[in-house]
Amino acid sequence: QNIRVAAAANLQPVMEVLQKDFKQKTGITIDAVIGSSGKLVAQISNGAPFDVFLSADMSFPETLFKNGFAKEKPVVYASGSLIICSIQNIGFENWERLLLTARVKKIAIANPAIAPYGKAAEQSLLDKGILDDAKPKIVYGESISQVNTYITTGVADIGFTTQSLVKELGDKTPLYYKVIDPKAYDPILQGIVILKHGADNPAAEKFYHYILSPAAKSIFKAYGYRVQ
Amino acid sequence: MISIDIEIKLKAYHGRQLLRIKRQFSTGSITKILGPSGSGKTTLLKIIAGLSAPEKGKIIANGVTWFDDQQKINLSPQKRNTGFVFQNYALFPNMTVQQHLEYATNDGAWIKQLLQLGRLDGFTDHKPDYLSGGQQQRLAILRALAIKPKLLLIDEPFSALDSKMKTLLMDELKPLIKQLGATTIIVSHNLQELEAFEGEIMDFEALF
Amino acid sequence: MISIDIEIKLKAYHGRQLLRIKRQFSTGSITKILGPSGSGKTTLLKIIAGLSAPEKGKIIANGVTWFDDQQKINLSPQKRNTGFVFQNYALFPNMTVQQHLEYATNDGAWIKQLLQLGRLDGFTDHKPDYLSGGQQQRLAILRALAIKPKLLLIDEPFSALDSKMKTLLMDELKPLIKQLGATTIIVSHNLQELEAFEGEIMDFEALF
Amino acid sequence: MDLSPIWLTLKLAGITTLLLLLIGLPFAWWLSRGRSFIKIIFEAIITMPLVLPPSVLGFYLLLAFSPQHGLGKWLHNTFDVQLVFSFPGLILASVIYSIPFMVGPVKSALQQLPGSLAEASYTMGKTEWQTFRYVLLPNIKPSLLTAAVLTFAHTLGEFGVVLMIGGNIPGVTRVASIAVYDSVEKMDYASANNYSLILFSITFVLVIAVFVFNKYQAKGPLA
Amino acid sequence: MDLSPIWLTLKLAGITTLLLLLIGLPFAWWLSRGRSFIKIIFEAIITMPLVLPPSVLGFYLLLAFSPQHGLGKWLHNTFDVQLVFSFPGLILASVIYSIPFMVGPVKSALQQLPGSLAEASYTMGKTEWQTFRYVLLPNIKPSLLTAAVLTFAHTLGEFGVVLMIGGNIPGVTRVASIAVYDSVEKMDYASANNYSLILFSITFVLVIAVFVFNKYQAKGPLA
Ligand SMILES: Nc1ncnc2c1ncn2[C@@H]1O[C@H](COP(=O)(O)OP(=O)(O)OP(=O)(O)O)[C@@H](O)[C@H]1O
Ligand SMILES: Nc1ncnc2c1ncn2[C@@H]1O[C@H](COP(=O)(O)OP(=O)(O)OP(=O)(O)O)[C@@H](O)[C@H]1O
Ligand code: MOO
Ligand SMILES: [Mg+2]
Ligand SMILES: [Mg+2]
Repeated sequence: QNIRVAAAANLQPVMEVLQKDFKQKTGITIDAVIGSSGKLVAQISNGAPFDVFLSADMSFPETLFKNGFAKEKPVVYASGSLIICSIQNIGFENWERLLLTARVKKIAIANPAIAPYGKAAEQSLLDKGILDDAKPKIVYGESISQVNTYITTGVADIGFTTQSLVKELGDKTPLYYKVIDPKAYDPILQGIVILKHGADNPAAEKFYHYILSPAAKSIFKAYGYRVQ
Repeated sequence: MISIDIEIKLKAYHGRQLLRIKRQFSTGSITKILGPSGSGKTTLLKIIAGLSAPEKGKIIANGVTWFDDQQKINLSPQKRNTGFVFQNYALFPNMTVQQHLEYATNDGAWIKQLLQLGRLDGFTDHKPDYLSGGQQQRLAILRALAIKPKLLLIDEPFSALDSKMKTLLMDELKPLIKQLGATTIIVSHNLQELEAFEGEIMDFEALF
Repeated sequence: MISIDIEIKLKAYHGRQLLRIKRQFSTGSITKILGPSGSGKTTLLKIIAGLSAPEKGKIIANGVTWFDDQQKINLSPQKRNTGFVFQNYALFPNMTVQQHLEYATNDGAWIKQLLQLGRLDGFTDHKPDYLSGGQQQRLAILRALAIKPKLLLIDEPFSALDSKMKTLLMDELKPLIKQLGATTIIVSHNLQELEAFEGEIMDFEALF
Repeated sequence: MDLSPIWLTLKLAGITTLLLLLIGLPFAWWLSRGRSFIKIIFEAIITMPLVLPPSVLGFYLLLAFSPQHGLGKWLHNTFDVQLVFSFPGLILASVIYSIPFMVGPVKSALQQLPGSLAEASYTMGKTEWQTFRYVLLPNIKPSLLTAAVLTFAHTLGEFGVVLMIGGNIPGVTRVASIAVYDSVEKMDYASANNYSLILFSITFVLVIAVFVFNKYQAKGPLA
Repeated sequence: MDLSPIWLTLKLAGITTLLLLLIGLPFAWWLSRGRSFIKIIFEAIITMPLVLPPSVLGFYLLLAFSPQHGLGKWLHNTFDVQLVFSFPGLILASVIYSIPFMVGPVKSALQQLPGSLAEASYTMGKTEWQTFRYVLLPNIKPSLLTAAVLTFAHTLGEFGVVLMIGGNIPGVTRVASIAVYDSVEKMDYASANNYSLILFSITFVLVIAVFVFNKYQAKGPLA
């Protein structure tokens, strides 16, 4: 028994753990398709055969529901937390000033149009009043995953990404980071929906309930998400 | 008997030239075509074989209309049963000597006879690339004979052969052509070369 | 004077054949090379011009060593100043008749003289594709003469020419060769063709 | 490491190459015979996938195949066939994507054969098909092989189109090139490296094999 | 609509084509003369970008260009040059990506010229360079043009590599193929369609122009 889950890229580290735990509990295998929330919505709208969608915001799944691609209105399963990080230890105490120094050549953020984490990053820069000055240094990742690639390979000096990356890398790769003040950006409320393709699939239903269960919530929490 | 009455347009650098050819070739006869380079000799042979079409006119062979621009008749080369020896030989690079002849005919005894005629019996498993220029030319002649054609068109038949081989081949070719009863047209720009063949001469120079 | 003493390996289907050639060509002489197709005539000319190398031996021209396998000398074709008429002409498709000769020499008067000799003065702006076979062959001969070579190597010079043109050209070529004082080697498989040239005969058949 | 992307890729490339042999050879033959305006247009059209951005090609295929409108909707409603995010869709896209690799070389090779070969065969009473089968095809074997191998290898490397209409579904549309991209995004560089090495090796061996084979062919028994 | 991706793409394709004319012609010439083992290997290597997944190529370029290690670090420290996320990096990647399109056709064309052309020129005392310049190059003009146009058009369509190392920076690395992909992901199909149409038109006109020119060339003044 398999279900296909489309998951926003920020969930990539945590998905592997959820997959294992869910498989252990129910015997159901999850094929995860990872991408930016917006890209996944575009694919679903063109007929991609996904059963459940875990977004990085509420508005993408709401659009799907409005257009008849989702079974019900989305509900929040976690809220995400944005960090600024680097593989170089350059100190983030005054990161808004650091970004404008010559030390930092490239700043990676996710494409704000399709990745909610990218949007949050842009809001944070705006909040600090340095968006325009930083713009020439910004490179855009297709999703938060590509931003992670740019950060960990060091091709970008600094990037804005999800806190779950820190846990993922653990002690393997030293990562220097600072959690961005949540007041600097709109809350990243992440929503889940069962899609039309999975509407009659009891396994999809099971997974949906699992994600909202305390077991899943504690995993999310361990990866830096806030849960109710 | 083959009767030809056609107009050919030859393409040349300074415009086009119109050539009118009207002639009858009686069955079993040999005609030698002479003429300078570029005068249209090869073109005429191709038109007779059905490989190109003249501008205007008629070609009638033994009562069958092969070409008629007014009736819009143009019999395909496959149906004309002409043996054609190409100026550049047009041998098949993928086939051995033996396979060339087998592609043309199923008659094994006939193939043997041809191989002896062309002194190629020692080369049956050679492909064209590994034949000398003279051997290639002989294979081209044999292949044309293999289909036992009623009309034999030979373009520059001996240019690659040294004189000894030339005499030898001509002596053997003559009785064979007679035996097949084939009407034959041979093209050359070297009159000496065709001395051994008795027959009429058609000189293209006169047409200009 | 050119003295040659070489061994050539010819590639043939059933193994390799070794050819030993030892001969002297005195300055200004004309030598006619005869021999069956595939016997190595073209190969010899290319070796003399420096376009391929023999297996072993020496070539010495007027005291200068052109080739010596033991001393590892192999003078480049550029330095041998030989006029070469290729069997397939090797004309440059991108150049007109005039440009061919200009590529070879800067001497305008000499170009004019050559064009008249080859009856090509009416075709100076034609590219090879728009010349007849015979005209192409004549251009190949003119181009080889254009560099005023001391050694002239001509491969199958008249095969594409009709008899009238052949006689005409030969009659004009002879005094020119004499005037240049060029040592000449002419290849043909048709002895008749070279009758007009006086000179020694080198028969490849004897080498086998 | 999960080897299914490699198998999937080999399967896709194999099927595509077979289909293109069936479609491409007759088409190349037709194109090789004479030049007319309509042939120039056709030739230009099949050359397009060679030079168009894969994302453009993928975009138009997405529009055409999407069950939301047009062709895709009709296919979906009538036959319940869906071409986006499905293996058959990838095959169709690959055929379109790789067609110039099959048709181009074969057409050029056929054109470079002297016209007199076919003419000689016709005077011997052979049909066009016999001539194609026994005279023309055997004499372009090296080009045919080159074309087949390049088609295969080019399909191995398909990326942009699959990214657009494939959707990275494990075992269905996650081919090797996508798996590499995906592994890089997951920061699983070891896997990305392994997939890349496997693809690189297959491609390299294929390309070398063709060159050596063609060299051997060109030289023939004298070696 | 923002036209900067189109201009950027045209600039990238133009520079790449020019560079490849400079590098590719001598290289093709070298490859065309005789066959040795080393040449087969070189030929196989430059054929690789034709058949390798762009994502694989992009992955290796990302690793090579990273200022953290190896080549990228050296370039960064010595010349303060950064090749990821920069236009020069795209140019270098494009040159690698498109090299087989320039070298392949030119090499084949040079090989198909009869060897006696060069030989004739040598006996006339001309150097190799004179021979290449005045005899060989002018006689492969149609292939040269085809190669240049295909190189240009193929660079127009570069996608996977840029997606990997470009960073989608407007005006710097956001070329047209990326703009199409980006628009589709945003479900901004109108923009995707416009970009695609412009690219399609340019490509189509180029390809047709080459075919018509070559047809004219092949036929010559007799028409
Ligand atoms: N395919 C073609 N396209 C255009 N012109 C052609 C074609 N074939 C031949 N010609 C022209 O038609 C004329 C006659 O050519 P043809 O080959 O019949 O001459 P030929 O008498 O056989 O000469 P040769 O003795 O050189 O073989 C020539 O001027 C030639 O340039
Ligand atoms: N490039 C080559 N590679 C291999 N073998 C060759 C090559 N060129 C010539 N040969 C072989 O060398 C032998 C001599 O060839 P060559 O061209 O010198 O003969 P030829 O006397 O000029 O014949 P023809 O009268 O046909 O021109 C032939 O058996 C030929 O097959
Ligand atoms: O997880 Mo996202 O949708 O790339 O911000
Ligand atoms: Mg002729
Ligand atoms: Mg010869």
